[in-house]
Parts: sequence; structure tokens; C-alpha cells
Amino acid sequence: MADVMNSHATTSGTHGHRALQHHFENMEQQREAGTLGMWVFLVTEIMFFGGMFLAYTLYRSKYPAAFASASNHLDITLGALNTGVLILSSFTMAMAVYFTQVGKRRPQIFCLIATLILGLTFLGVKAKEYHDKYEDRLIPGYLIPGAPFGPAVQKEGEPPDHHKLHLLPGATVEQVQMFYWIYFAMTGMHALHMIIGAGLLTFLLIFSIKGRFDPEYHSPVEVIGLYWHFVDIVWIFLFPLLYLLGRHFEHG
Amino acid sequence: MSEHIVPVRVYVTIFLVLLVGTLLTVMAAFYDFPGRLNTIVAMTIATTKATFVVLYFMHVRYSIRLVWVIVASALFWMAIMFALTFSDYWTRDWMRVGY
Amino acid sequence: MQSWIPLVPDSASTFSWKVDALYFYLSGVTLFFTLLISAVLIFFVIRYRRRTPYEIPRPVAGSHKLETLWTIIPFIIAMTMFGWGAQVYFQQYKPPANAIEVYVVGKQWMWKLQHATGQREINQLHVPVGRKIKLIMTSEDAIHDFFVPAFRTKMDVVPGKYTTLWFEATTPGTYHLFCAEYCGMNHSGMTGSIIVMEPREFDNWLSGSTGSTTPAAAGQQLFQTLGCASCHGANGEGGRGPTLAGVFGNTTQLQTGESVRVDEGYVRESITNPQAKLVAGFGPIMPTFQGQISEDQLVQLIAFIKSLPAGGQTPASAQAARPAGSPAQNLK
Amino acid sequence: MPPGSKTVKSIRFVILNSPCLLFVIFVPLVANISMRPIEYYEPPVPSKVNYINAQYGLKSWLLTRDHKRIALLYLGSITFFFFIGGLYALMIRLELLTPQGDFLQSATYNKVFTQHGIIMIFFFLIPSIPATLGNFLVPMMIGAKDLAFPRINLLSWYIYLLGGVVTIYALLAGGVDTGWTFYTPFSTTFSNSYVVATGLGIFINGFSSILTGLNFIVTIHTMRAPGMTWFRLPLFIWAHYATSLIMILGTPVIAITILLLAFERVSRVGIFDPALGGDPILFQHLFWFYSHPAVYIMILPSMGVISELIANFSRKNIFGYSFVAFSSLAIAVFGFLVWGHHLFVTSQSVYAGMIFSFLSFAVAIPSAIKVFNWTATLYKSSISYDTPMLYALGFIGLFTVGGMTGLFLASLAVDVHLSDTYFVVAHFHYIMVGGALMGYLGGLHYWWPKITGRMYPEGWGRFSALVIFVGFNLTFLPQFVAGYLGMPRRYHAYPPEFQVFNVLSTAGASILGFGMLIPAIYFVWSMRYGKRAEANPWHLPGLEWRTQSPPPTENFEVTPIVTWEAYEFAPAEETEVIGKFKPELEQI
Repeated sequence: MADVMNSHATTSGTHGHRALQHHFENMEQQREAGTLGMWVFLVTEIMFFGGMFLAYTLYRSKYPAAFASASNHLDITLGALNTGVLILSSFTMAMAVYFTQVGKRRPQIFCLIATLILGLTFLGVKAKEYHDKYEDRLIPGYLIPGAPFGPAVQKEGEPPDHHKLHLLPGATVEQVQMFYWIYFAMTGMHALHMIIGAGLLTFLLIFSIKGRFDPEYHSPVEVIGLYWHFVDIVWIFLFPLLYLLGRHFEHG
Repeated sequence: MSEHIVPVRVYVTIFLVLLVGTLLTVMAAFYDFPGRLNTIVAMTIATTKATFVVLYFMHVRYSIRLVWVIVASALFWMAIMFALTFSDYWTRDWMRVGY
Repeated sequence: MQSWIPLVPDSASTFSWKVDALYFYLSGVTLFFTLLISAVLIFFVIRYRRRTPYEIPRPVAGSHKLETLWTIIPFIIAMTMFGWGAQVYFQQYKPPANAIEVYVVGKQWMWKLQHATGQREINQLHVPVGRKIKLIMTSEDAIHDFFVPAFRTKMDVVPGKYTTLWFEATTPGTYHLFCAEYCGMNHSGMTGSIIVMEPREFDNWLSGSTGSTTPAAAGQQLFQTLGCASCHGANGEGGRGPTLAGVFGNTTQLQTGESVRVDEGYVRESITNPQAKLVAGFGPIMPTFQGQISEDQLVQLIAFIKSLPAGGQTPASAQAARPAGSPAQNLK
Repeated sequence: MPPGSKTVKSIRFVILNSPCLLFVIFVPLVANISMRPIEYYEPPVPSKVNYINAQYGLKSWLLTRDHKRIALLYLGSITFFFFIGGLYALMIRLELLTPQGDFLQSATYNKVFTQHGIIMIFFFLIPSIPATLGNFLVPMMIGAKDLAFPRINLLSWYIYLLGGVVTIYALLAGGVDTGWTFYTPFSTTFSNSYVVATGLGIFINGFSSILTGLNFIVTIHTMRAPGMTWFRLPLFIWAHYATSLIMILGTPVIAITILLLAFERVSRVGIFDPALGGDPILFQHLFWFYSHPAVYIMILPSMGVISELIANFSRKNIFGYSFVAFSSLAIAVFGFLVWGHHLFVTSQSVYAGMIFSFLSFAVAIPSAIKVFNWTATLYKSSISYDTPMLYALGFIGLFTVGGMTGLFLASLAVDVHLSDTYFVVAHFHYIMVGGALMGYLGGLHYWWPKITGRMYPEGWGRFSALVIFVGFNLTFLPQFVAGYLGMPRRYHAYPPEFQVFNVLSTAGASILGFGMLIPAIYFVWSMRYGKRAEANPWHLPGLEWRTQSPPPTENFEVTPIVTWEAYEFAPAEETEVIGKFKPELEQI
């Protein structure tokens, strides 16, 4: 904290940069405020998702069998694919920040484009998954008019059908609905954050192409990078919680 | 908060670690560990991956103490929310006024 | 209706005076500190009023001794309040053994109560003096709250589960019953009265009210009509389904290896959501009764299962419409 | 009677000075010292251009990024909501005058108290001090030109406005009757009112509070003027820092909770509805995880204001500065650990109840520390009786009562009897009106000359402070008694034995309402006709007084360099140490 306090006293040579806002003393202070602001915002985001994680934990411990059955019905291939895509996009985002810091514009723009494409890929795969769930009548409640929750349940002795819900002993359809309700709330909220992130990336891209960023002024890239990584982290937790836990009941 | 430029090699390493972590967690999910170990394994891998992202991709390792404090406080408040809520649910059976 | 102490409601239960005592202690401390602070403030305000427009008082350095003092003293006082409060709270909420049970179902906007002996009451509850009464409560809709100021006790009535409340009345009389959890339009109309009677009068009242089937007997009827008997046996001796006789109040082994205490909550869950906690050795074959059975009927089924003695004979209490002698006398 | 006659003059004198009648013995004295000739800290060359007249036109206000102008935008909007909330309060008190429900129908009454709560809490109390006084003063007190993110600051006002519009739409479309607590499953399943729209309004509004908190935290960390160390910060800043912590950590949880509730209502699935396998107690946990700390969002800034008033109007450094500063942080942290005391009678585990009760008693300690330190500050000080100081003194008294009655509710056994009765209503009004609102009004009077460049009429100020104090106590003291006697809250009709307390309460409320109108009138009046304020009308050392009134757009002509401690009225060498009878100065 000491260096924060001294930041006014140290006059760096960055007075008068065109991106310096009037109420800051210098670029260093402005960058610091931006980064700090994003971190504080991410704390808010953590608490926002925290409420849903709490609900998830409570109901998972209340209805373990139903949650495992519902979880088994999710498409693990697509989930794992999406995890990979998102990790890769996080990597390209980190590289975009790096290239901005060292002032290499072309690779920076390339990395931003790659990040954006990967982000959109993630959303595309997610949309495919949502559609599958819609086909299987797994959208909870009456969210979709005309298609209320009502999956076909696999009966004992029937051949396995991946459109049918296989209920483990102790699970009920109603509890499975609870899982899907939490699933859609969490992944939906996550997808919303991805969409916002894609918007922010587009904005970065336009500004990069216009040549607004330089090693002196790259705080928007850095700050939006932080946001993007955060969204990645949320998925890192969502993937095992929603797709993986309970697999071993069926396959182990 | 003087700036630190993280070398590319670090980014690549972290990326590979994350991929390996993903692979591990998927594999572990199909293996039936005793008791609650499945959950613990999955969560440990996820937390490790998240920690790498936070430390390197998000540069916290090279940041001022204040950022550490912010990250820690977010986790602390999450812990409060979970611990005190479950202090209710887990102790209800000790004396039943509602069941 | 006021007690002889001003500004305190009637005291009519065994813990009324305990709560009052704590209340007086808290009030005393509050009064003391409020007066102390006010007196000091007024004294300072007069004594150190600004006498000339130019004066600048000398700054004062803080004092760690004082700070420690006024951290520790309030903390100690607060801890006495905490300890005392927690101790009485335990007495208020710890369900007693051997209490007369009364089933309570709250719905918008009325209280439906049924004695174990079958008498049904709406927005009224007759209880004898000097007996422990345990209410087993649930709601058909929103959350309600059973509040009797004269007994200094209340408990939320939550849909989907049972909550309990107990008291032992000390003084005959008629006391307010309020719904204390906002429950919609006619919330303020969801009131009633608790009528506390001498045991003899209570027995008279019991024998005077007619046409009542005990909940257990009604439950036995339901047990047949809903087809429970085809798997659990007419007297709960078991069959395709697990034995019900004599299990209530004990623990039973589940399929998952865990064991669970068979209480009202578990029986309720097993009826509305049979797959949730399967008894070891039985398959998930029971259909759910969620939505097909009312809270009243659930209570009756539970009362029936409770009344089943081990061994599968027809329960005594379910046979007659009213047992010989009132529970008030039985418990003497 | 001719207007200039002696009788009229003396009547006017009595009315205007009636607050001083409280302290009858020194009426003459008060009259004497209302003008003080000495002037220190006059800024260099006062300029005529200030933030208000720097630009003209509606656009210059609606698109402004100046924190001071945004503060005024907020001031206008929260005043609007305050009067709507006040109207609802009026209707509640009128209805409760008689035991029968005769003035309003039950359904209407339920909507009225719900909307009173929602408007007052989410649209008045939570933004009141932070978004107006805080917005105006946080940058000025730390010597910054603006908040760190001026555009986000403006955005927060627009978000607030949007949330307000959505909520008002819900109220006009038919209103909401769930109580401000939105308890499930009533709100998700059984209520036939505009729950989703209202929830959406509150959800949106939450973001304005998050953004304000974020802005304050970053500003306080990165924008302090040279020399402005953490322990030179005015306590107002510490209080706002603590408040911001709660805003960013708590608000998102209520946001997601309300969102889930709204979706649940729309799609008929249930995390919170037991009929669908959900748990209504989970809703209460999540709701109070925010809503209990939210009480501290309301009271902490007010405590910050009181610290300023006590120190400045007694010309004394605050006693135990670091204890007062850290108690704010302690309240912010501990405030998150006590929410379960709202669930003592909901069939929450009795053991969890014990933990929450213990922690609730613990959170009382930092508040007590503050009260003791404020009182100690007055020792050997020079106390003036200006309006802000009257509010500050009133605050200490009312907050003591409010805080101490909170202990009743933290105490498990007594809470079983008191929860959901009028005792609770009285308690939280002592905190929110007697505490938060008193601080807000005191602060508004104190900084009014800085904000508008005009003085408010002092005599009327004192008079209304007294009226509000008396009216407030008359309104809410009887409710404590009614509560212990067992009158449940949210009752439209009640047993007749409670009527006497309700009549007293309604009488008090009309005095209170009248008292509130007076400042509303004279503040508006003073903006045009008030005496012009000097740069430093109270003669104080704080940074905000070292610039002209109203301040220029960038607050200071030159960035100030701070070389003094907070509340440094006299040189530090003169400091007296309690317990030492010979001052160190003389020993040297």
C-alpha cells in the first residue's frame, strides 16, 4: 500500500499522454485505478456467483442421486471441449496483454481476434447443448412456452437411449428439475458474462486497430483481460461441478 | 505497482498445465474413489487450475499486496457465507425443532 | 388484558416469567446506559459550551486504558445477556418428552388444530393447565407463525416440513393467538385464542365435544383407501413394503447404509417423495403421493403409523373413536 | 396586531429559538455567538466560477461527470423517493389510528407497508448519505479532483433512475404486497402482485450501489492528495470505505437472490418453494446475508457524518481516532456474520442460532466504542449549538436507544417473544430514522453552505431539529411497548388494547412529518434567498473547507498538500494527555 500512497509524489514522465484523463495526476495513477477497479468488480462477481454455488451445494447434498443422474445426462464431450476452448482463449488473452505491453501491435490484434473467435465458439457449443436439452424437454418449469419440463425416463430393462433420463436409485424427476434449474441459472449467467466479454473484446479490437494502445497506455486490454480470465475461472469450477461429479455412480 | 512483464514461456507452461488438469479431472471423474473422495479430487484439481490462472494469467503473483488482499477477502466472504449457512443445515439434527 | 406489572403482557406459561426477567435485565441495562450517556452529554454540552467565539480547546490524546475499559465492560455485559438468553431459548425450544401432542395446520388465513383425541378446532385451542403441550405444525401454503404473547413463545409454521412448539400453561384464561409471519392479504385476520382451562374443565370440554374421530383412526381409514395396506400390510406389519409397526421413534437402516430416525419428517418425506430415503432391502416401487394428499391427511397417516405397536396387532388407540380417559388424565 | 409589534417579535423569537429552550439557561449565550468574526483558512483569490455556474443547460447536468453535480442529481432523486415513502408512512399511521381496518382495505394496506419499506430502504436510505454527501465530499476530503471513475459514477445515477422507474411502474401497475423481505413461498407462489417488476427494479438499483462502492474504494486507495495518509483521513472517509466494502460484497448476493426469485415466479420451478422440492429457509439465509449488512450501509455513513459533526462543532480532535476508524471496519466485517439472528424463530438450528446470537452481541461492541468516543470528545471542548450539532447530539441519544434495543433482539429467548412484533419495528426505526436519517439531515445542514454557497436559516434549523426529535420519539417509543405486549407487525387490524400506543404513535408521526417539511421548505428557499456562504463559514480545518463555496469544478485551484492531522484545530504540541496533570509543554 505504501507505493500507492507515494504515487502522487513520484512524477513519472508520462504527463500529458493523450489518454490521460483530467482528474488523474499521471498515467501510472490512472492504470492503477483501472486495475484496482476491475479487481473490486471481480469481488462483486465472485459473490454474485457465490449465491448460486451455495444453492448448488445445498441441493447437491440434499439430493445426491438426482444430481448425479442429471449430471450424467449432460454431454461430457461438449463440456470438456468447451473447457479446452475457454482455457485456450484465456491463453490468447494473456498473450494479447503481453503483446500490448511490449508494443507489438500485429500479434496483439491477432491474439484478440483469436480470443474473440474462441469465445464465440464456446457460446456456439453452449447453444448446441441448450438445444439438446430443449429437445429432451429438460428446460425447467414453464420457461419455454409449450414445452414444460418433462423428460422421458428410461425404464428398467429398456435399452440405453441417450435422449432418456436414467434415474439412479433415490432420484426423482422433480429433483432432476432442480438440478437443471441450477444448471441453467449458472451456465446461463456464465454465458451472459461471455457475451458481455465478447462485446468488450470487440471494443478492444476496434481500438487496437485504430492504434490507441501503446506500452504506456494498455490498461483497457489488461483490465478486460482480468475479466476474461475470471469468466474462465468460473467455468473451471462449473465444469466438474455440473458435468463430472456423480459420473462414477454410473461408470465407476 | 510497477509493471512486470511475464515472459511468454510462463504463459505457455500455464496453458499446458491447465490442459493437463482438465484431462486429469475428466479421467478422475469416471473412477470410483472411496467415500467423498471424488468430490474432493475434482475440487482440488479445479482449485489448482483456478489458482494458476489467478497467479499467472491475472498477474496476481507480480501484483501489489492490495490485490492479494482483495482476492483473499473475496474468498473469505465466500467462506463466511458457506460456513454460517451450513452451520444451520448441519446442526439441525442435533435438536429438532423443524424437520 | 394486562398483567399486574405495567407494560408487560399476561404471563401464562412456565417460561413467561423467565423471558420477563431477562427482559427486565435488558431494559435495566438499556435504561442505565441511555441515561448515563444522556447525562454525560448534557453535562458536557452545558459545561463546555462555547463561551467566546475565538476559543480553541486544547486537543486531547486518546487513552488506551479508557478504550480497553469501554470495550471490555460492554463485552462482559453482552456476554451475560447472551448466556442467559441462550439458556432460556433452549428451554423454550427443546421438545419435552411425554407431552400432549396437538397437530396444527396453518393455511391462508386460518389455524386448523386437531387434538390427538380427535377434537378439531379452528382458530381456537383448548389446553389444560399444568400439562406440557407439544404442537406439531405445518402449513398448506405460505409461511405462518404460531405466536402466543402470553406464553412468550412463537415458531414459524413452514410448508413442506414440520416444526414443533411446546408450552405449559400456568393460568386459566383466554389468550391471543397471532400469526406473526406475514402471509398475505388477511394476515391480520389469522388470529385466534388459546383457552387455558383447569384440568377438570378441560376433561369436561373434551367429553362435551362430539363427533370426532381420532387422527390415528382417520389415518387407518386412509391407509386402506389409499392402498397403502396392500404393500405395508393392514396393520403395518410389512410385505412388499417395509414394516411400519413399531418403527416410529426408532432408527432404521437405509439402502445407502446410512441410518435415519423415523420421525414425522421422515414419514412425511417417505409419503411425498418415496424414493428419497429407501429402507434397506426394498426397491423404489412406491408411487409418490405428492399433490394427492392434503396436509391434514398426511398428519392423520402419521398419527396412525405412530400408533402402531410393534408386532402388527391392531393399535388400541385407533380402534375406538375416543379412548377411555383423556390424555390429560393418562399423563398424570 | 401590526407585524412589527413587540408581541409578534417576541413570539417569533420564542418560536425560532425554541430548541434553545431545551437548554433554557443559555438562550442569551447562544444568541451571542451565532456570528464569529475570526476567519482562518480563507482560500487564495476566491473565484466567481464554480461547479454550478461553470456550465449551463440541462445537457450539462444530464451528461456531467462532475461528482458534485452527480451528487446533486442524486439529492434530487432520493428526495423524491423520500416523499413517496413518507406518503406511504402517513397512510400506514392513519390506518393504524383505529383497531379496525377502516381507512384502507387489507390488500391495499399490505401494499402500502411493503412499498413504504421498499422505497425507503432501497431508494432512499441505502443511497442517501453515500450517493449524495459521500459523492460530493469523498473526493474533496481527500484532495482529489474527482472520483476515480466519473463516467461510472454518472452511470450509477442512471442505473438508480432506471431501477426507480421500473419500481414506480410496478407500484402504479398494481403494487406489490409481499413485504420488503419477499419471503418465499408467499412471494413466488401465492402473491398476486407485481413481484417480478419490483424485484427487477431492486435488482437494477443494486448495481448503482455496487458501482458507487467500487468507485469509493478505488478513489480512497489511489486518489489521496500528497500527505493525506490513511490516518489523516477524516472519519467520514473511513466510514465510507467500510460502507463500500459492504456494498460490493453484499449487494451481488441480493441481486442473484432476487433474480432467482423472479425466474422462479415466472417459470414455476423452485429453489425456494417447498412444494417443488426447494427450501424457503435458504431464501432467508441469502436474503439476510445482504439485508442485515445493508443496515450497516445505512448507519455507517451516518456515523461518519456524526464523527465530523462532533469533532468540528466542538473544535476538538476526535477522541480515540484510530478506535473510531477501525470500529467502522469492524462493523463492516462483523456485520456479515450475524444475519442468522433474523431466523431465530424460523426453525433454524438452535445451535446456529447460538452462534449468530453470540456474533450479534459481538457486533454491538464497535458501535458502543463509537458512542463512548464521541462522548469523550466533548470533554473540555468548545461546543456550539448550531443545527448540525443538535442533530449530532440527537443522533447519539437515539442511536444508543436503537443499538441497545438491538441487544433485546440478539438475545435468543427474548427474540422468540419479540420477533415480528412492533418492538422490531420500533428498533429498526430508531436505527434507520433516529440514526441514518438524523445523520443525513445533520450532514446536509453542515455541508449545505459548501454545496449551494448559501446558508440555511439557523433559527428554523434548530426549531425543526427539535420538532423532529420530539416527533420521532413520540412515534416510536410507544411501539416498543406495543411490541412487548405482543402486537405483531404488518397487521392491518389489531386488538383494541393496543390502540392507545397506536394513537400516540400516529400523533408523533404527524409531528415528525411536519418537522420534515420545514427543512424541505427552507432548503429550497435558501438556495435563492439564503445568506451567501463564505468559503469556510464554520471555521474548520478540513480540506473541503479550504476551497471556495461552492467549489470549482476541479475542487481545488491547486492540488493541496496535506501537512496536518485530521481535526487539527490546535498544534499537536499542545495535546493534553489524560491522567497527566502537567502538560508536556510546560515541562519543556
